[in-house]
Amino acid sequence: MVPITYYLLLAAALFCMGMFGVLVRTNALVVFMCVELMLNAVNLTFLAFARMHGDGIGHVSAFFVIAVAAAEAAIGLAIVIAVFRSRGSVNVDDIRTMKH
Amino acid sequence: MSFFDTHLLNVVIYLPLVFAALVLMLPSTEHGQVRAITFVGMLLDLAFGVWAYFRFEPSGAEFQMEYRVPWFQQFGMSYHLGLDGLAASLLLLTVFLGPLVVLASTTYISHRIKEFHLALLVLQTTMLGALASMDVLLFYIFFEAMLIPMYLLVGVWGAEDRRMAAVKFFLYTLVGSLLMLVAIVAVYFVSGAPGVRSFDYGTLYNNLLAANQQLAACTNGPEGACASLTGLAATLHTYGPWMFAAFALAFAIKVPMWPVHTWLPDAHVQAPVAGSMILAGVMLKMGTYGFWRFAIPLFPVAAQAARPFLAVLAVIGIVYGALMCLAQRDIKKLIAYSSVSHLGYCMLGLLAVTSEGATGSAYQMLNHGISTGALFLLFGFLYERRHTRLMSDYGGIAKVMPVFTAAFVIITFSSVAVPGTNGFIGEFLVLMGTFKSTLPLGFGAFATLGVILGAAYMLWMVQKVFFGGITHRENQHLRDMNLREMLTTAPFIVLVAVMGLMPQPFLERIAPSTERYVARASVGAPGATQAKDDQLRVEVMSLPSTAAAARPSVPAAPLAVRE
Amino acid sequence: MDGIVEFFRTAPIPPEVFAPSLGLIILLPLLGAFVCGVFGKWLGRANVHLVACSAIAGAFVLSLMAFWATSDAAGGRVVSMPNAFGLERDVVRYAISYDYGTWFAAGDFRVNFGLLVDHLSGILLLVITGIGFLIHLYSTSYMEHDDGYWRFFAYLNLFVAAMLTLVMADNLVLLFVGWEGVGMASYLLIGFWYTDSAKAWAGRKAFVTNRIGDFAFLIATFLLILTVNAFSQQADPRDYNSAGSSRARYTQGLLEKGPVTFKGLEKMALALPEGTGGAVSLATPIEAGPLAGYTFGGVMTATMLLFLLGAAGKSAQLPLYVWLPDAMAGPTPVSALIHAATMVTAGVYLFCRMSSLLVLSPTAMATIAVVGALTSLLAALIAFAQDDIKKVLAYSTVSQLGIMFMGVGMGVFWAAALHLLTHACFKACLFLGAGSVMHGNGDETDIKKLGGLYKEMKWTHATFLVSTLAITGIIPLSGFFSKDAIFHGVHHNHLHDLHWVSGFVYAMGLLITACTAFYMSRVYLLTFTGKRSPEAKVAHAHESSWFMTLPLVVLAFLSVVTLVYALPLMPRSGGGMQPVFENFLSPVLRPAEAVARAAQTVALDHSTPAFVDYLIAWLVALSGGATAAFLYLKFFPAQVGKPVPAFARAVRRTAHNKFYVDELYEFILIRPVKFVAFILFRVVDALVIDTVLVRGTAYVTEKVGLGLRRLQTGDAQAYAAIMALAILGGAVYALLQVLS
Amino acid sequence: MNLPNLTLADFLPLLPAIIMVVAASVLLLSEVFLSATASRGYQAVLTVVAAAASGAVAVGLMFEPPQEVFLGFGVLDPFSSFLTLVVSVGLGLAALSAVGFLRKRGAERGEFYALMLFASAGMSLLAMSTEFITIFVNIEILSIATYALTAYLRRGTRPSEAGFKYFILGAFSSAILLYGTALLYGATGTTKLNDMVIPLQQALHGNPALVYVGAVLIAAGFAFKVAAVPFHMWTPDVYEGAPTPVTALMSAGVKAAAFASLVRVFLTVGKGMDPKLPLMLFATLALLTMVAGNLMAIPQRNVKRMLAYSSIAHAGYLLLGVAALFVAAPGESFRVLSASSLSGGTPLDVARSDALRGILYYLLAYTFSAAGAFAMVSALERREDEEKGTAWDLERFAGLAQRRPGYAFAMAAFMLSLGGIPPTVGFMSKLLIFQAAIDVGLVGLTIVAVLSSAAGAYYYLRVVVYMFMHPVPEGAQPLERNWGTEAALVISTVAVVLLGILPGHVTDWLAQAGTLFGQ
Repeated sequence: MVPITYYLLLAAALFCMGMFGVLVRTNALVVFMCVELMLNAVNLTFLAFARMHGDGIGHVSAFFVIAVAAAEAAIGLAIVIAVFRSRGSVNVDDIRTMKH
Repeated sequence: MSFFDTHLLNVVIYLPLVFAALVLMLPSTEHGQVRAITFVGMLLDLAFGVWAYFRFEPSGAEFQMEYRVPWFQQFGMSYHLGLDGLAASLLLLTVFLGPLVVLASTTYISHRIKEFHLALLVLQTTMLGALASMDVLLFYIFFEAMLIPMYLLVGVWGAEDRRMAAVKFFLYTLVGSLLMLVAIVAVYFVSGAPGVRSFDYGTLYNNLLAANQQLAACTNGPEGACASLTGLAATLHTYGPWMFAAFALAFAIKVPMWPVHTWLPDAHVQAPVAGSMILAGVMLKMGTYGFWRFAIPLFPVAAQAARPFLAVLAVIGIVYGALMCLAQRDIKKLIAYSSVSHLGYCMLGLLAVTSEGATGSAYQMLNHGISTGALFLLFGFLYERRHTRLMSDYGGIAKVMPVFTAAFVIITFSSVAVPGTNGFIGEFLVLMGTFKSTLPLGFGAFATLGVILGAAYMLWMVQKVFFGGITHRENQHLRDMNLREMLTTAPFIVLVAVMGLMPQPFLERIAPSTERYVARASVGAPGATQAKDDQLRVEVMSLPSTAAAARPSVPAAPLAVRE
Repeated sequence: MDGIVEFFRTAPIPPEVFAPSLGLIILLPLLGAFVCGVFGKWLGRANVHLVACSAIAGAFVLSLMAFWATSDAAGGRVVSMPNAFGLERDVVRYAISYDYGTWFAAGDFRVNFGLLVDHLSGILLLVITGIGFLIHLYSTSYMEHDDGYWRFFAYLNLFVAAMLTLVMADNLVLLFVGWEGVGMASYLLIGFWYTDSAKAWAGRKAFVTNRIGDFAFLIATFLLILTVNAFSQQADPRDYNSAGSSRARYTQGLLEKGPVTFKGLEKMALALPEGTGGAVSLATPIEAGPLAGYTFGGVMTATMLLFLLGAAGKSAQLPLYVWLPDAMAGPTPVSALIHAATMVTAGVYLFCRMSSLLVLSPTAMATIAVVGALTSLLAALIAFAQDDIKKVLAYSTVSQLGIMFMGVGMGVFWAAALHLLTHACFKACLFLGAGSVMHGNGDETDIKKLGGLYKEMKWTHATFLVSTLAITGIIPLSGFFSKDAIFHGVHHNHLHDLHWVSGFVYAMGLLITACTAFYMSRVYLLTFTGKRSPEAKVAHAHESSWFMTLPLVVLAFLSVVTLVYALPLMPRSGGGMQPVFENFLSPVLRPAEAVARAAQTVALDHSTPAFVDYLIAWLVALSGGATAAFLYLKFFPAQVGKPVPAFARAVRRTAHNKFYVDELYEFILIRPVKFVAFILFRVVDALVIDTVLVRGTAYVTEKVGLGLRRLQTGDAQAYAAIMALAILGGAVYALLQVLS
Repeated sequence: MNLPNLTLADFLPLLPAIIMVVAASVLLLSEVFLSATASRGYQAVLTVVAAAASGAVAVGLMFEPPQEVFLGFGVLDPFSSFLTLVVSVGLGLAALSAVGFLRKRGAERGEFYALMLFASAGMSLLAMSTEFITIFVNIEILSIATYALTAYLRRGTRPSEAGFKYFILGAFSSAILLYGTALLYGATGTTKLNDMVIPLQQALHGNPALVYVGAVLIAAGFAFKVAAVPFHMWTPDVYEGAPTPVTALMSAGVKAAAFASLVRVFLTVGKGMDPKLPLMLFATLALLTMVAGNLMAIPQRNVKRMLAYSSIAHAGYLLLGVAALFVAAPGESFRVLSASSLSGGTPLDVARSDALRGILYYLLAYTFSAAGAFAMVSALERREDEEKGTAWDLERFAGLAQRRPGYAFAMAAFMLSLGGIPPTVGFMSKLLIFQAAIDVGLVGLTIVAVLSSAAGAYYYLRVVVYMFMHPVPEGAQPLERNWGTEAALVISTVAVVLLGILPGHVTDWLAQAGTLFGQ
């Protein structure tokens, strides 16, 4: 029986990895995936706590998150495509016309 | 109980706004009509203003012609108007300048005439409102709103460097007044418990009075006697100086006192003749008026502590301003700096806290409005003809413009306070008050130096502009004043003589306010003979409705969620 | 005989009837000024002349009535006015007054439009309106070619009005109105020909210099007000008794007429001396108020010294005399009226008016006397080397005023007043004569370029000679007596603890007499005698019209007959005889004498001059005259062509350049002020406050904004990074909270 | 497994949202049957009508007694209803200004308005939700809609770039928020705000670390939505790139809804922790936001971007009000961040309700001023210059007073209102916030606030200077007029002035809204 702390730490680690990925990766798609990773880390946390509390709220939340993440993915990919259309690249470093 | 018994002040204040609406309906090409309507509006306003002035009963209550209705109550504000002697006098000055300003601009302003007159009318309303406000926040609103039309006057119809001057004027004043806003709200909160506190001047003052007296007693008592203070007095002991500082800064900028005066020369130089006249005539008085009405009476102890400092600034202002004038080449700038000097007298008179000084100060406010206003007016005429402000571009024009010269010289004498003109009485009273006050004799002596320097720079300017031979060919064919210009100038000259020879009618109306001001200001003074309570307390009408001002909004029971 | 006396002793209009119309004396010229100034252009020359002259004439008649009223003793009942500050029985004799009510009042201060005519002001009224009228008459002809005539007469009337206010005022502030009013009028008149900027500058110089005096005057007034307050708080019944008053009456007086009336001040002066006993004396320190700690005597000294500075401004004494010579830029009648006869004597009048206060402070008196003496000598020396006839006369005026100050300073008020009177006559005559000379010689003022006029301008010559003799002090002309009366008094009066003063001043006096005689004779000789100078503008001078000569004659006549005043013809109360004028002014000066006696500050002597005194003075004067005669009739004509010794030239240059006093002032006073102003403006105002502080704030703000803006790189990841960092910071703070 | 029996009473509170959603669906459906060339004027009208209707309903709901909806997942109280009103106002104004904007670009399509409506529905629901998952879902509803709106215009690089940045950072922040939620859930075992209170207080004695970190993360999530420094970085870029009406909606509605939810969450969560933490949190945010927002706006010549920064600054003033909510006890000394003992014996709950009132009024005021200002920007911008980024340059405003005095007057009113100069609503609202802050003793922070707003006046005035004091640039083609824009301008101008002079009735409601806050 693995203690809950491990799950939490794993989730935290995943979250941080995702966050870090968002900060450093240059490909827009990968960045977006990192965000997804963060969301899943959250899901993990929810489930772990749900297990701890032994109630359904955590699971429900997780499902909601997954659903919302799907919606986000839809719009996000559309935007990425729009970006690609307008400047022929999805490199985050190129997307900085507007500044200051 | 006629309509005017209750609404006279409202009429005086909002009449210009009504006429502004009329002007708004006119097509902007109808210059003549726009001017005519504005002028008529100002004249009517003058009539009502004079009526109000004469309705004011010197021996009557402190505040008269009051009008008060609830307004924004849960915030402790009410719409409250009223006049005391000083306000009445300044109100008279304001409405007096109104029509003359319009006359003065008929040829001076050549473009965007409709907007110009709109701005004038709105400005008039805001100034009158500020003078008549009995609610501190109402005063603040008018005090701030005043900036907008003046800002436009300077910025749109001003001279070459107008934008800078306008923005400078606006921000300079804004910074000070915003800090004052914080102080106003703060003093509102400390002034009492939710039920009793209000932004109304009377309530506010009366709430603070007792605490101020306690505080004064301990401040002038032995060392550390104030440690034992409790409640409001303690708060005032800790934060009073800060609040006073905020008020003082706001008004000092407006006055303007040295060293926060540098917006004035720019604003004056760039403003059109109307702007300069109103700025000098009325706006600067808002500063001294603010000291008189709010800053000093509300925080007598802090004011007492700061008095020597402020008095030093005032004296510096007098001498420094005069010296600045000697260094100017630009006539308008010279007049502007002379305002700094004159307003220094007003401040000194206030800070003397003697009835002579205060009366002189109040009278000097009127004088300055008239003499400096007239100076700007006359120079405006000259500027229309030659479009230059440099003394060196004039010289010897007395030959071609004798009437103009005569008028200018008369006003000059009034401005250097030659006995027989209005200027003398104000200056004399201020100086005497200073000598009589508890300030060291040196203050009076240094201030009196202004008498010499004043003559030096004004006559110097007159000399350079009017006397000697005509040095520039352009000046050879300047035409003398026409009828309109004479008509515009005449009232000023008449007033210079009238106020110089029979000031009593004016002084009588100022006197009661003076006595009260002195009583209230000397609450903080050590060993001041405590004036009678009826001198100190502010008696104002209470809200007609039963609703108490500043009803606290009581929180309801938390939502019944879980049972 | 008694009939005649009785006639002269009953005023045609009873005083109490006449008193209310005192104001007219001022109003008439004022009205004239208004009419001439506003409508003069349309009225035309003749009407303007008519209005102006008749206004003054009317004022003169009224003044005559007033004067007459002040001497009214119909049925042995001497005219008298109640003294608001004294007890009921204590009235002011030989004086009429009228109070037109409050001018302005604030707090416990009040000023009334109160007019007072007694013998002192009465005689001055006559001088002002009388000589004023003559000079108006003279001007009608003198200004006939100037088209600014209407302005001229407006200003002249204005001046007369102001001067009358000054003289008739019964309180200091109202007096100050006249005081500044005459200054203003003289500013306008000196700069009358404003197109010549040098003349206009002279006007400004006069006004500003006077302002320096007024600055002192104002402060002195305030000090007096403070002293009165302190006195009314500290005095006790004995003080009031000794002043012939009571607390009730005195405070009542203060309430009704304010603290600055001369009568009130007189009462205070009477109460102050130690001799009277009581709570307040000169040595008493003031308890409360701004003056706390100073003694009454000390404050009084300070006040009087300040008044001296004020008077020095108006009466052209050291250190403020510099404006008067330049003031000659104005038209000559102006110089005659303002800068010789009336305005410049205001200082003397002031001190006579406040004699009772003045005698409280020997220090101040000594200072006045010494200042007078020094000014007088300096002016005389400068006058030696002036070639401009008006300049010479100007300096001689300064010198004569100095003599009057000597008299005032030594307590011979009556003699000073008398000299004021006589000087008004002969100096006016001299100026008008000079004017006539200029008028007849194409406005030539350089005496070197005149000469030999005695043939061409007989009337002018005759009158000029008479008045020259008068000023020189030759028996039996008025100047001699008045001047000698002063010197006699100076010699025999003694200031407490300052005995050296009388000796010193007397010696100076004799010296001055000699100098006066010298330069006056010089002017006279160079102008009228000898042969006509080759450089003269016009070959033949023409005598002026009778409009101009008549006044000359009248004035010359007056400058002879006024000697009567100096003759000891009246019985002295203590036995013996006393000069007419002393007796005449005694009602005015009696309080001063009482104070002096009580306070023992100055020992006033009333002996009439012995023959020896006369002789000395006469010889001195004669010697001066004789030297001049010798030099300019014999010596110099003989020297023509010979080289002048260097030292002589140096001395002459120095004197000619007025000992470089103007340059000195320019250097130590005016330049520095201008420089400081300039520096303050450029450095403090423009640089420090406006640029550094005000614009600096704006600049810094904007720069910070620009800097922060740089953080907006436009890179989404950078944004995210910053967010992450912020969160990290927040989390750390939160955890710290937990741990603590 | 028994389903909760929901009555109609449960749906009544959602009426505004429902109206919006229905309208949106109608738009979407009708769009299907329209040819590319067909006139689409009705769409804006329909949107405006829907906004008006929901606003009216919201006003009506304001007088309903406070009640739970959906078993405590949401709550109906004057607070939420007033926010719905604010949102509808923002929506209406944005839609009006969109008419001309879209027509100029030939981009009139139903989904634009539909997305706006969806977003607004999300906002109004967010204001009501009292349960974390609901909050999250609603945030996502409004976010996703606005992501799409931001990138709506397909021409040019800017819209897509803006959309991308907004999307990435938005997702990032919502992930963070979500993580915070999870932690709180872990600490308390529930996601309903009302049920949380007691467990939180227990947790405070147990292990508060979860709670605290969770709170910080949630705060960060909201701080992103309300554009508080340092979570503001996306704002200028997105506001500039997005279609101007959308910017209006974002600056008005999104901000309002986010603030509402923020206040709700923290008033509850705050009970479970040492009040010092939220105070410090929000005081710091307020300080940074006010100062940085104003300072960074000063050098902007690009008016749209300047307004973006100004909206950041305004978020700062609002945060000042929020911070005022969390002052438990005034300290003694005079510091910038913490409260000094100035308070005049006002009971804290009264002070708190004053602060809430201030926030609400400020939101309304800001909505009118900002929406109006953006409407004006949208009327003036030239799409030819959009790529160069000079479409919104100050020059576009030069001499407006001669070309269109009415426009100039309106814009001046907005600018003064944003600058907080009387007699405009901006002044009144600032006054209420400052009052609340001073009442609880946040004097130092208030002084910073007024000073920074003085600095702010500078860049607002600069617009006025250009409009009134600069000559008309030559070659300025005439401004085409448009009923939508002008309607928006008139409405907001009138509101800005009237609410400034006669705030009476609104504040009476607010008194209710502030006090009857379900706490």
